[in-house]
Amino acid sequence: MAMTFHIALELIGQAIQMLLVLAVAPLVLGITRKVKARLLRRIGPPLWQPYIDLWKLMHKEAVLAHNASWLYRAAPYLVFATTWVGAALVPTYATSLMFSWSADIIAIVALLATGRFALALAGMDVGTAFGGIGSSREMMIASLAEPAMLLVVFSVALIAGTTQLSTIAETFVHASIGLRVSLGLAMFAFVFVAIAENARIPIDNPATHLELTMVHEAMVLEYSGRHLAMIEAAAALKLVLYFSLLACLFVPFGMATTDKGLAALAIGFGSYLAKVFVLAVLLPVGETAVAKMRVFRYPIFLGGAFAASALAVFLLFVSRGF
Amino acid sequence: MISPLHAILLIPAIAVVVLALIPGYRIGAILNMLASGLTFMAGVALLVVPRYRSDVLIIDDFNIYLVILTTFVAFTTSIFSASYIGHELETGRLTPTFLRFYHALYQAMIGAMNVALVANNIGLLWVGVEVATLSTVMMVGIYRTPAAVEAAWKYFILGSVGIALAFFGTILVYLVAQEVLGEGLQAMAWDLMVQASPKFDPKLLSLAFVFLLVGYGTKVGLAPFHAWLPDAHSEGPTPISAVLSGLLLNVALYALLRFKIILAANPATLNVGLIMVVLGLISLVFAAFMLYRRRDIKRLFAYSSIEHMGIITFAFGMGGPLANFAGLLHMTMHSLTKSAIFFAVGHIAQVKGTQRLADIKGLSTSHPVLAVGLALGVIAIAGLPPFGVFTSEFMLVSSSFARQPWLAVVLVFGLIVAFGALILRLQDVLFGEASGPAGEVKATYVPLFLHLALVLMAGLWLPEPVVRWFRAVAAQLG
Amino acid sequence: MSACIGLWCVAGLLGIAAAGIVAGRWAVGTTLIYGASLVASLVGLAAALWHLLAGAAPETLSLALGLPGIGAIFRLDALAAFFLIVANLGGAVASLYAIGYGRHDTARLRVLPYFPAYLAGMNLVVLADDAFSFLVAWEFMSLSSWALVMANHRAPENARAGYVYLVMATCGTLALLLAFGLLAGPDGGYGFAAMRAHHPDTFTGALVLLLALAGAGSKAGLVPLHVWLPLAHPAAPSHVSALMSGVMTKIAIYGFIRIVFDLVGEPVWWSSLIVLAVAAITAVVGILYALMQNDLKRLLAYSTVENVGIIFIGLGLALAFRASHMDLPAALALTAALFHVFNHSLFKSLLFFGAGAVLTSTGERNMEHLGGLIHRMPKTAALFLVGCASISALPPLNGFVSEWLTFQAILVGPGLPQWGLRFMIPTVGALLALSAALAAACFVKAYGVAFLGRPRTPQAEGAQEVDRFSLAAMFILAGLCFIAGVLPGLFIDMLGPVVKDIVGARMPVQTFLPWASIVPIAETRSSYNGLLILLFLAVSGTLAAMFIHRYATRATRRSDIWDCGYPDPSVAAQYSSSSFAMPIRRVFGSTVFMVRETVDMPRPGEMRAAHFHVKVLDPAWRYVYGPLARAVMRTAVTFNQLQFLTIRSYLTLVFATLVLLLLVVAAWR
Amino acid sequence: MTQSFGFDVAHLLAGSMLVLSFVLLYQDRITAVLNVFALQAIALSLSVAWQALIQDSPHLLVTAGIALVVKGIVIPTALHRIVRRLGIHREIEDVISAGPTMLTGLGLVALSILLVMPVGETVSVLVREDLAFALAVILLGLLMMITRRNAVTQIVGFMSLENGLVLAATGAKGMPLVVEFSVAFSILIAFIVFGVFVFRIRERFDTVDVSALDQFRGERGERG
Repeated sequence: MAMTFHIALELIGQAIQMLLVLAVAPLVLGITRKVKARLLRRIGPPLWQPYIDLWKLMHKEAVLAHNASWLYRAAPYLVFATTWVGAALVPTYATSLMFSWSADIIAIVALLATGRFALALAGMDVGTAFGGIGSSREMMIASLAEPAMLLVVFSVALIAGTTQLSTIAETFVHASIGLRVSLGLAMFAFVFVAIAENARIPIDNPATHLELTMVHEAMVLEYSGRHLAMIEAAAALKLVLYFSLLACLFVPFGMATTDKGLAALAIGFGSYLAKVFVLAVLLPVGETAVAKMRVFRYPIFLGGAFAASALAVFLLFVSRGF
Repeated sequence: MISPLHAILLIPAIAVVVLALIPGYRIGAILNMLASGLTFMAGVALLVVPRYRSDVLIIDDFNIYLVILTTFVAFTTSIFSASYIGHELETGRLTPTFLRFYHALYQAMIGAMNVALVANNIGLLWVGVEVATLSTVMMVGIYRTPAAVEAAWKYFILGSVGIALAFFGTILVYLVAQEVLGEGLQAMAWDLMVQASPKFDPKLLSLAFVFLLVGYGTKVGLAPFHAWLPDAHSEGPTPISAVLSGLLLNVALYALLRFKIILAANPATLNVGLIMVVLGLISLVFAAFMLYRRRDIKRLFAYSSIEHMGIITFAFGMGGPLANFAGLLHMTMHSLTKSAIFFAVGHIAQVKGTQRLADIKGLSTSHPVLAVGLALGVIAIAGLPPFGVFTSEFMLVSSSFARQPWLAVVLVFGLIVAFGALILRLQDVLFGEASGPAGEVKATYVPLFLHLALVLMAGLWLPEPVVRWFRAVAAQLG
Repeated sequence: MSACIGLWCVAGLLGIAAAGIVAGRWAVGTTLIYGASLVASLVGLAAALWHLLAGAAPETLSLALGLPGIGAIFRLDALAAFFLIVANLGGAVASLYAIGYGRHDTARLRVLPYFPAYLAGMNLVVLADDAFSFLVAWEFMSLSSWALVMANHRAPENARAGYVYLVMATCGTLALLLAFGLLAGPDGGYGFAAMRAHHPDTFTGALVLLLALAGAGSKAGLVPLHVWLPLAHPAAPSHVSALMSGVMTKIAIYGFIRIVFDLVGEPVWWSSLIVLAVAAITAVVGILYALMQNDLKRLLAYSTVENVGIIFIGLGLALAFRASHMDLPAALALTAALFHVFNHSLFKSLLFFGAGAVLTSTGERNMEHLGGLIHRMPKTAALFLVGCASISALPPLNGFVSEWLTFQAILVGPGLPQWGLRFMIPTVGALLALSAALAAACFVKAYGVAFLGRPRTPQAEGAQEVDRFSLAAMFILAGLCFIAGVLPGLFIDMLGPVVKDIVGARMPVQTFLPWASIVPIAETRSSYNGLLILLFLAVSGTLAAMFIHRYATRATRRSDIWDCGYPDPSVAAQYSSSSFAMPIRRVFGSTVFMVRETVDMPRPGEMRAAHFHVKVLDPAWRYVYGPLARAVMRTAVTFNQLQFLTIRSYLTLVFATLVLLLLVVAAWR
Repeated sequence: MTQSFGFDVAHLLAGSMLVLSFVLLYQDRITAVLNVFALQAIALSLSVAWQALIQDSPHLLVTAGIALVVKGIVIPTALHRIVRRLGIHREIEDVISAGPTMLTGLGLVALSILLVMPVGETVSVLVREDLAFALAVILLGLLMMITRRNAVTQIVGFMSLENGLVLAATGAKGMPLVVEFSVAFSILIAFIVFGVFVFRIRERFDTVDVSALDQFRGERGERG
């Protein structure tokens, strides 16, 4: 009986996490938009505008090209599912949730790749020039970001001795890791990768439909209605996922770890929301400070991330003295 | 009762006379086949009679299989020749008179080779090799085209010099031997020499070997004494090419090896193995590169013979039970395979009416069976399994790499270069759109596929007695 | 027992090959021969499976064939059984596929006899337990596949492919022969048992390893020995391409494992450095070139190069760990490699089958002439998609699992004592990540251009779904990809005895873990659960769809393409294969590819068409094989002058050699 | 007859053969070459006869006779006739000039001595000397073959080489007669075949200049 109760509790914990990221995601988007608007001296849309947008889009009829295939219709749901599952598996307010062991950080990154794969295919389904541009560039950026991401994982995993996100967070919360040059570099690289992966300035501009510069938006150009809603929601979720990852890997403090009491959970909840909020503010601040890059300067940008992450790994050997 | 040993010498001798007298070429061809067949049977009969030695003749482990091999290939070639030569008459390249001449010479050559093989007297050995050479000279020039005459002339001049040098070497060996064995026949008996070899003067013996090496080496076709070989192969009738590559080169090498055994029994002599290794490698690499620029299909395979003689010489130069075994096996396999290839080439040249490689294309479309025969032959000769040539190359390469890595690397290099050339040409001949006439092959396929079957069998399984002979000879070769 | 059955299967296949010579005359022969091959492969598969799953002891059989004094020795141990499974599974599926696909073959006699022989050769390599039988089988396999490559002999590029293939294969065989020569020693201990018993010294061991790397690597397609592969694999009929890419490269890997892990014994640590470097370069270069291809089958062949690189990364890691006596990580790395061997054999065969299906129904291999096939060949398209997703290492499919395991092994790498490896292994990891991401890009391109979009040619427009045998074969493979991705624990446990045999340790038993998850080392360290991921994706995706359809709207309207307001009715306006690859070509163009882009732009007012031409040249050709071929030709030309001398000059040569030898004799005194 | 006298005469005869070889090498008129060759054959027959005497082996006299008749008289005469019929009894052109040829010849003689002289005590001095001369004659004959272009002079070079062989063979004590026959036999055959070839070559090319033959090398036309 106690066992069943325990499992039920765990299930609830996991469910809360799933719903939490889903609920927070549009808000985070709203915050970034608002802050950005203010920085540009505009008033900007209200914070809950993304919720309204999603709701509106969901109720519109979906317009499909004549030659769109089943893949085109399935892709948005798949993208949404992968991103949602990925986001649900990153510890947010508490570690070691029920299913957190079913995927480690590598698997979560790969899950996002599954979503990207589906979306890129969907971009090519109708057979337009723009869709192809978007898919092609998206895949290029992903391939350049992936090695850097792996090296970030590598340096973090080496310090923590694991790739299990919950364990990493617990290690960082409890053990006195101290400030590490490696971790700093890794975080720097991670931010770069996150910017690239989430199609933010200077890699991509989520607010533009200027043909020659867009990547993600080009890929989803043909989508409308509920399909577009799914894709937008997935984009927002992905941003939250990366925020969560950043929080989990580099600032896991406040998370409920061994102690799963209500107080600890509450602290975890609060600290998570605070962290996400801070990041949601920082992102547009950074974005307004730089200009959008030309497509063929991406390798330099991501090469910087790669260099930083590689340096992080190499310095690890120095500081840890393997 | 005539013993098989005498039979293999007498049958060809009688056949020479008979064939020289009989005018009809059809009967001549049949008699030629018959005589070769009888000789072959006599050769096989050697297996059941006890071993024999006298100061003049000998049958031992070394020559028993070579006699059988030689008589066998001579027999199959005579079958091939019988169906082949009629076509030559039709196209007017030969006249009946010349065919008479041809058949007589064929038997003379077989007889001479048998003499060389069963000779215990080194003088007789020399005579056998020389008579065989001279009779092939005639046959090479038999078409009397300028190219054929020139080839025969070249063969003759180089062959004669080889004859002379080998003879000088033979005299030297006798000189060395007579100090120990006393004057007379016993001082020329090979088996006695092997026994007495440790007492021989090593310096003179080494000098003798150099002359024998250059002399018989010319017959073997080792580079740089090879110049006669490609032309002789390409200008003569194809059955002669088959016998030249398949048998005569072997016999010359056999002669050389007899002397190598004498030297191997005397540790104070010059390390002739190294010289043989170097000559072998030069022949191999040189011939391998020469394969690339060939335009004539028969000359292509003639160079391949030089290449293989190089490999075999290398093997015997390396010495040791494995390498010697490999060398002996390779000799056998090369002779079977190369004659098979020449059979195929003969068919091709007849159906396509040309020997020019550029004019022979798409054989697998126009003549599938012939294409398969040629492909199998070339694949075998290029050293690919499951054929016997691979077995010997396997043993040779692996054992020499464990002993002398650098030499083995050169060997492998040569093998690869040669392989590249052979396959390049093979593909050109086999594939693509068919060119030239697509007439039926009139000559028989039996010898071709019989040889290939034997080579295939040897690649998978060697009969026990053959292994025993090879081992015994390999031990003697040092 | 199983070894015996295996040999009988080989004999049966050889018999079928002989029958193929006769049966090839009639159309019904296709069905008969492939059906018989299917049965033989299935029997072999069952025997091998039984041997591996029952945990039977190694069986040795000796036949009085082969080298005199040694005989032909055959042995079935766990490793051999595993590779027999790979070979026979591939063989069985390819036979099934070919029952349908082979009907389109006109030159039956050029395929039917060689196909069973090829299968027999691959089986025999795995069973052989002495150097001679091994190499005979190995080269027999090359030879029969060469014949298959030359099946369509009229195309000049096929002749070149076949030539390069056979020459490279033989170079590889000779390298292996040298390796065996070292292992056997000058006295010729050619039996594997003798080699196992006798441990070579460090230098010899390393030399053997390098020779095996060259020999097996040339067959498997390691850079820079890969050049034959993208030529030969596409040239063969598709079911043979599948076998060549999916199975034969694995047999090559088997050869490497057998020699290096089993026969040599303890490796020296720096040899793993070489293996890792070659492997990582292979992975990246392979996939980059795959991305540049427009020919679907050639793309797949290059992708094989990449996957071979990934497998060799695993093997290199296993070597490194083994050299430092870290048995568990070695077991992990080797399991990863072997699992990827299995996975790649599945999805590469699947993809080649798909490409073959496209080829039969459209007659096109060039992706620039395809498009929109998802509508015309829906089943093939769906199955091909599974293959694409698997090979792109996407969860929850199988390709991801083996790559994930490789990453786990890489993460243990810094625990090694050698500094060289500590720096090397993260770099290799980054390159592996790069190649995985590029693979995804590559297969988005392949699938997107060939199957999605609008048909670019009438051939693509008129494509038809393929026959049910082909579909069945693809379906089986796709299903296995799914199962291996969702329940990887089963397969990892199957590999347990194999790995245990070789490195002395195995990964923990996975089968009884909750929810069928896999835990390579410890649960606190890392774990992955394909089943749960699949469930989550299914549930969340379905939930989202149901929610929207239920509570929002499910209204759909078909309309014209919007395309940002500038729709172009021309199908040529679609993104094409080369335009998709352009960004990556730009990024790596200067370093990896020898890209030559030529633009011919008419001046304003001129009425002619503009031309843009891209030529991608493999640097291996430019820097290795091109110069090599030229050097051989130059030498041949130089030597050839000797063919045109006068008799007097030849006599001079004889004379000079004689004098030289006499001088040697004189000097010797 | 003392041992030393026998030795001296043998030495003298063998030496004269060597000298004649040099003369052959030096001589550049075709008729003179044939005459010198006849002289060498006579010297050979004398030498062989002398060997028959000191070795007490009368069968060697047969060899001496063959040498005298065939090589000393028949062949030179025949060749003279051929030369006259072909109209080539003019000067013959050397390929390499006389000076280097002579120097090479000297070097070859030195090499022969170097090779044979250090041979151990097992071989008698007489045999060794004989051998050294024979080897030198053989090598010089070969040298002549490669420095001359004319087929007739090449034949002469080859026969001079054979002379050396016979000298060596007769020097070897007690070598069975079978060898003698074979030598005679092979020379006979050699001559017949030579004759056939020269005849045929004349018939086809109107010259016996060997270099003219070379243009018919099978693949020449396709070089490059």
